Amino acid sequence: MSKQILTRRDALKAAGGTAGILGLAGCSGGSSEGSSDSTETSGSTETAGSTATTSSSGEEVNAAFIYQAEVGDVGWDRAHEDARQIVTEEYDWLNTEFSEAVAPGDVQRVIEQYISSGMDVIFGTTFGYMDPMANMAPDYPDTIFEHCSGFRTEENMGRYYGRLYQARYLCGVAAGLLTESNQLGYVAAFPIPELIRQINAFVEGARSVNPDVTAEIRWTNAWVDPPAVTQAVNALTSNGADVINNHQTTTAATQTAAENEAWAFTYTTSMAEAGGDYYGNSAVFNWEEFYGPTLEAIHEGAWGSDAYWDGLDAGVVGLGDWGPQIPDDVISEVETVQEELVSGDRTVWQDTQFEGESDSFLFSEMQSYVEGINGEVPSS
Amino acid sequence: MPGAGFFAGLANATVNASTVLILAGLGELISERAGVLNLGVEGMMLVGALTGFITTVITGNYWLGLGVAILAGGAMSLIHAFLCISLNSDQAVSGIMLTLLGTGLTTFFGNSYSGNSVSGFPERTLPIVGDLLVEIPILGPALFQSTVTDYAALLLVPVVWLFLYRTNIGLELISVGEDPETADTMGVDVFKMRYLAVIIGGALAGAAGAHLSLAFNQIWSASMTAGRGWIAVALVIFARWRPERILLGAYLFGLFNALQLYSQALDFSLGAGTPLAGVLNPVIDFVMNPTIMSTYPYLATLLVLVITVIRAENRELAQPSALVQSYSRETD
Amino acid sequence: MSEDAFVRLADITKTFPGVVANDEISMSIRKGEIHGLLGENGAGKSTLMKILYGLYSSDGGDVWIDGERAAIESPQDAIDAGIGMVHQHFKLIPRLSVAKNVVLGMREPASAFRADGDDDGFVSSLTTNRLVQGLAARFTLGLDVPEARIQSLADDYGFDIDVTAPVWQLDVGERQRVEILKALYRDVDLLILDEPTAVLTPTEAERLFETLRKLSDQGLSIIIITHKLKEVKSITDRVTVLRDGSRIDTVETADVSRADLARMMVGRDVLFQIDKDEVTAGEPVLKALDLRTDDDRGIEALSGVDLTVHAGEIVGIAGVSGNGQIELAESLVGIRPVTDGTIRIDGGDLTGAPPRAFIEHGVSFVPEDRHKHGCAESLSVMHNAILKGYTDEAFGDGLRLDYDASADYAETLVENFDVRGVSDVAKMQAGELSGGNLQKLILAREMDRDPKLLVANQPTRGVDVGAIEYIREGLIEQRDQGTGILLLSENLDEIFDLSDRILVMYEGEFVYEVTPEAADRRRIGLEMNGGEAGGAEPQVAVDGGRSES
Amino acid sequence: MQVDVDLEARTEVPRWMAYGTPVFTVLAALSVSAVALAALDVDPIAAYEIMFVQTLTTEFGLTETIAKGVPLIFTGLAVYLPLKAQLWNIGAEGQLFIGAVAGTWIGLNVSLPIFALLPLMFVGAGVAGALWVAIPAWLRAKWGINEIITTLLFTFVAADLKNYVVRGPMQAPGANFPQTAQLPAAGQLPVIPGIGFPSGIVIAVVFVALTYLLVNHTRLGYEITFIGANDRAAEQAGMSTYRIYLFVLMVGGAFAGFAGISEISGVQTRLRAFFAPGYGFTAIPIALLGRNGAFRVLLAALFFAVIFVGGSSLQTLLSVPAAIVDIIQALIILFLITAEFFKRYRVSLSLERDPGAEPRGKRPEGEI
Repeated sequence: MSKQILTRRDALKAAGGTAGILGLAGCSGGSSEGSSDSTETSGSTETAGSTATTSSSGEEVNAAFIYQAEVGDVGWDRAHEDARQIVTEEYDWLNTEFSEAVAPGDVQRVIEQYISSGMDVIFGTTFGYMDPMANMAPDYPDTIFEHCSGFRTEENMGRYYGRLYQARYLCGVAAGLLTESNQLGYVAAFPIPELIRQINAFVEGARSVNPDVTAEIRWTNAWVDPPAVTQAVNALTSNGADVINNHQTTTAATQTAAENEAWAFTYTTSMAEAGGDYYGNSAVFNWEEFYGPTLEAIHEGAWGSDAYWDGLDAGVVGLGDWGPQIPDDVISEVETVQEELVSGDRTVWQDTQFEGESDSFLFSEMQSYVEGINGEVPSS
Repeated sequence: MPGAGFFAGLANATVNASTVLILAGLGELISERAGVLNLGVEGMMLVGALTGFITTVITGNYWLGLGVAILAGGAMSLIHAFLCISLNSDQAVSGIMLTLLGTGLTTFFGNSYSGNSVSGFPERTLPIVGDLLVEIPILGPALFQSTVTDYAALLLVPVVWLFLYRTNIGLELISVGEDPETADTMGVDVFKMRYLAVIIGGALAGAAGAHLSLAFNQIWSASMTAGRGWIAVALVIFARWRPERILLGAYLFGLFNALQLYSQALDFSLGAGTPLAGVLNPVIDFVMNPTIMSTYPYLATLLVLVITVIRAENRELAQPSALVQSYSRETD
Repeated sequence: MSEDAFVRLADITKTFPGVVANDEISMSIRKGEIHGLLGENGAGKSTLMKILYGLYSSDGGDVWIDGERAAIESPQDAIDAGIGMVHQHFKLIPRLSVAKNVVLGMREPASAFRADGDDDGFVSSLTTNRLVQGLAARFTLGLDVPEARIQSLADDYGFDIDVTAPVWQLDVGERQRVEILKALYRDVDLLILDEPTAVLTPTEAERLFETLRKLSDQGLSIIIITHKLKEVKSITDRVTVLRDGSRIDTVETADVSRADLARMMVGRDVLFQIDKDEVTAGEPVLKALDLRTDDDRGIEALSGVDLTVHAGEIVGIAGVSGNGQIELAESLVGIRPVTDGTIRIDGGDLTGAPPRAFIEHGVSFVPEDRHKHGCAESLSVMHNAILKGYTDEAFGDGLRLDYDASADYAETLVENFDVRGVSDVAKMQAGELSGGNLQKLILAREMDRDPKLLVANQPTRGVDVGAIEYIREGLIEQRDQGTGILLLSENLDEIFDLSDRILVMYEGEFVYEVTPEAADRRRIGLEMNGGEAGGAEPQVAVDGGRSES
Repeated sequence: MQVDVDLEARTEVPRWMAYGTPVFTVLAALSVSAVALAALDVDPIAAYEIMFVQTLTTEFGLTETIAKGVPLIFTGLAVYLPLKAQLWNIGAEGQLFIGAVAGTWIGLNVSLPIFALLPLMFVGAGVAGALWVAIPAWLRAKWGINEIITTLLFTFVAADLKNYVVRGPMQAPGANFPQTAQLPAAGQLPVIPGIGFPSGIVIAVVFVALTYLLVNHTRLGYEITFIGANDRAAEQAGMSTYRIYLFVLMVGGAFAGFAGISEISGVQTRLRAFFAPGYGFTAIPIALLGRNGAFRVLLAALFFAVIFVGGSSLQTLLSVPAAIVDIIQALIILFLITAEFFKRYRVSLSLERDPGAEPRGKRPEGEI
């Protein structure tokens, strides 16, 4: 991971604010998976040009980050926290604070406290903060709100997310090449669009290089329940799966997969340590690729409310370090596919029922499996 | 349709899921048999899981890790014992707050360990006869290809039974849970016995936690017990305070827990031509929905409890008479 | 003090907040004597014995055993010193077997580790090793040898007890025998019995006395706490009388009369004579026909009982405890479902009706166990006073309960029925009242409603003299006002004193009916035991229970 | 020679002690916590100033405390009332979920003006919460099956059911996010005009008062109290434990349902799949600390609210990790429950041979 961060940070320095501006252009890049219709949903306004002037150029910027869970060493909040630390070190005009374990019902209070203590920008990193933030934004026009993973925006509230499914697709490519049984397993938490999108992308990636691959999904009904994950992995490998992917913020899946001699892929942060010899890779967020440019734009007084959903091309998602036993030809194949995705020669959803669907559909409405996945998305 | 492999997997998952419940449940049972309710099991399990894990990371010795976890669980329960036995504080409040304390402490100190993994207790077969036993269809690998902690949990069921019903300490322990005043007049040291029981309970909760972080998962993750401490408390009532029924309850719970994960691959929906398919399929979909299925372990436990209680003859004799009652000679 | 004193108490003082329970009390117990400790409730008898048994520690004074000062700070110390105690409220654990109750605290090891194992050599040297012995005492439990010994002790004293049965299956008399076995098993030199006959029938009491005589013949010293003069006279060698926490005197029993003892005990001449007018019984208020019901274990306890109680009469039910009295009382007030038969109260059929219906039809109930069934000890006197009447209009209209009116009512009850020690009816917990005063409160509550039928089960058990007098007079007075009273008592004197008719109950049936005037105590004693001779001496002397206090 | 602890029961609790001891024990807890804070380079004085003084003296702090207090008061009552009858409602959290689901459903599907819709939502939530606990209540009343285990197991079931409906039947149309649509304005509890406090507090206080009246001034309350003190004696007096057990648990369930809908309607504005505030569990210590009266439940709930809000401020303003805040909260309560002990006993340490750790106090049976 460290190697990649260094390169990204070098690039960040070199590009200066430009990367941010590019990033904000977001959906118009060649990387965009969906057709370029508006990602507008639920009547949110997307005035990419409107700027809320908070801190004029050269002044200090105070930014608060609010996480739903406690920041552990792995997982969703860790990825944001890592990025916060990177940007805090990067910019001497930047001061940051963070709060963890803030439930959606409590976030309004925390934000009010941050605002009254002089914060210029609030980053809220969980879906549940969307309503409180969107409701508060009009009342605090001098504060910039940035919300991760939701769909509402306001004049002074932007939203951002990363196309992690693209990185999942790359993991899928590796999985398709690595599997001998042609059976993949995927331990998932809850059947919501975000997870279904990543599952589909992973299986699509595998089938792009190995059409015989099938996959099974296990829903654990918990974000964190290591024993349940272990049980699910056991169930999958006993059914013949020899590559496991995972969507719970614990290292239990990679570790159990290794015990069962199955390749393990995971997400949000690199988990190479737990996986040992059977570790494949991780679809990771590099949020500093968003936070850096965004904070610079704020610093320059050039921030505007936006819907940011970038992917591999912007570097905001990517792969972590490869496991020690992954063959070089697999790695090089994945790198080739990555270049194709970035250049637009290949898209994740080509030849699936989702080809040509809008970003809005991909983001919030995907509710079925692509071919090759046993069973159906649990109906509810 | 499911084959032998499915059932073997299910059996294995059942046994695996039950160990933590057996350990924590037996601990809680001992504590309650002496009259002290301990709702801090969840917190003590977490403390055991983390301290065992850190010890193993540092020393590389998982036996040492297990030992430290047991000590840590015992130390944690000592707070409970002091508050409830010596100070007569409210047992329920103390327990719940110790769970909060344990969660907070482990989240804070475990933060930098949550990405690590250790090589903990390996799965082994028993010496000499082990290879034969593993050959038993379906149940063989589930029961006889396990970690030391799994074997220990199984072994503890008869050990606790013998301890409670066939030793003097056990007799005295039960007596202080039934009627501390009488025990006192018979020369039994009520305080010592209750302390002993609570500490054993905490130590076993610590061991249950260490089983998770050193044998079952071999990782540390904040709140990794995910409510199993509460299930252990419920199991004791389910077991009507008898150790052998803890095993039954843990297996029942483990089975339905495993079923939820294992049955997801099965498709029970009726073909388009089957009569009533249109009506039944939504029902089947609902019943087989993973979220709905995750309620089954609780419902099954409840159902069996209700049936056994309704059919039991001496309902009142099940619970230790002096459970939750504090004692001091002054209340004579 | 006598030189052959085995146990000597010297200047024992004990104070509780506001009360000097023992004021420099000295007494001595000789080897092999039966020593009565006589006094009214509250005289300090139990406190003194609890100090000797290590349950309380004294504020001053010493205990000497065999000429050495003994530091008894816990029951274990007392046990080690050879002292055993049979408490008034049995110290038994119902869930455990007789044998386990007996050996509890003794740490009997498994037979392989017993010091008296007869095989010698290596195995024996191993098992007699101190460490092994210590471990075995803790981590094994041998019941074979103890069970055999308990059984033989039981046989020696004629106790018919299954040592493997759980105690909850035993009746009161059997439980007391287990208590005695507990002491005997520990080879005590001194046995203290706290009001041992309170729960026994006359026959059982006599059996107990025989046992005690046998024990004293074998050299055991025995202290009996009692307030029954008759018992003192019939069993003790010497007696120490306490009054208001002080020792009045210690005398040879043979040298004093009952009247002397009564005067020493109460401090005045006691005249306890109930003036009972002849009353002609009125209409039947209770008619029960062919009543059948089960006990808590599901075994039939009432096997077809016919019973009629008329207005203005007291029907006394005599019988050995455990012959269906509790079940009878409970089914007549609606709290135990009957399996067969009918119950008519004041003409209305109440068979199968809920307790409230019985209360509304004018049935009052004084339960046997006032703590468990008669009151809520943690609630105030006021709360307990309105238990039966809280639905009356006098205590508020609609949903509302008027606690001011309730408090006033409670004050009235307390005053009218002479319930002592109540400062504030709304604050004082019922559990803080003494046994006698609590019973008076319960009786006040039940009688103040002017019931048609009053079912009173053991109304004077464990109650001090003054209160007994008061309660008995109250019952008579109630009868005179036309209430039909069903009196269940194991105290035969009480039955004789109060009843207009006597019924003897045995194994769930009435086996004998008689009027007190025509009654032969010997016959009644026999009928209570199923009509067999069984060596039942008429232990109640002809001059009856009048002089009990 | 050894150190002996001599305990003496107090016959009367001195006035200064009744109030002083809780304060003293909380101070002791804060002193212990101060060590942890100092180790984290946080000035404990500043921390406690933020945690308590700022929370209790600023309009913001008071408003937030009351907002947090509302559901805690309701769940506190949900545990308190059954506890009066000696029943343990460990499952208030589950009843809260079900109440939230039902109330939200009404808010989303019934079109009425605010003065009709809000009461209807509360009624619906209350009924749902009551019905959810009806089975455990019936099992307890009819068969004597331990309500601790049944209400706890039902809570796990309720959590899954809530997650299920929020992702399925009640999911907001259009997008597949695990949440319901937002409640219409008519379904959202307004703030009290002028002072800006959440109006839920008014409802909560009303129900505290009603509970007080029920327990302390009605025949039903008398029956509840008596059954709680001695169920057997109560049955002999003609009270129906069956009816009372059903009543207290179901009313408790209704209170928990109110907690659920007051939180959704007043704070969250929509139900999310992962809504799990934990108020139902916090209610247990609240009810125990406040078991001497409904108004004490109110105070205990507000005390917990202060700790939560103040603890959260510690994090935002001083960067104290969330886990440390949890630890401080746990320590405060653990120390607080020792206060009872020191109120009841006089403890003296002696360095001589103790005449016997002799507990005096309650007079033995038979003493006048």
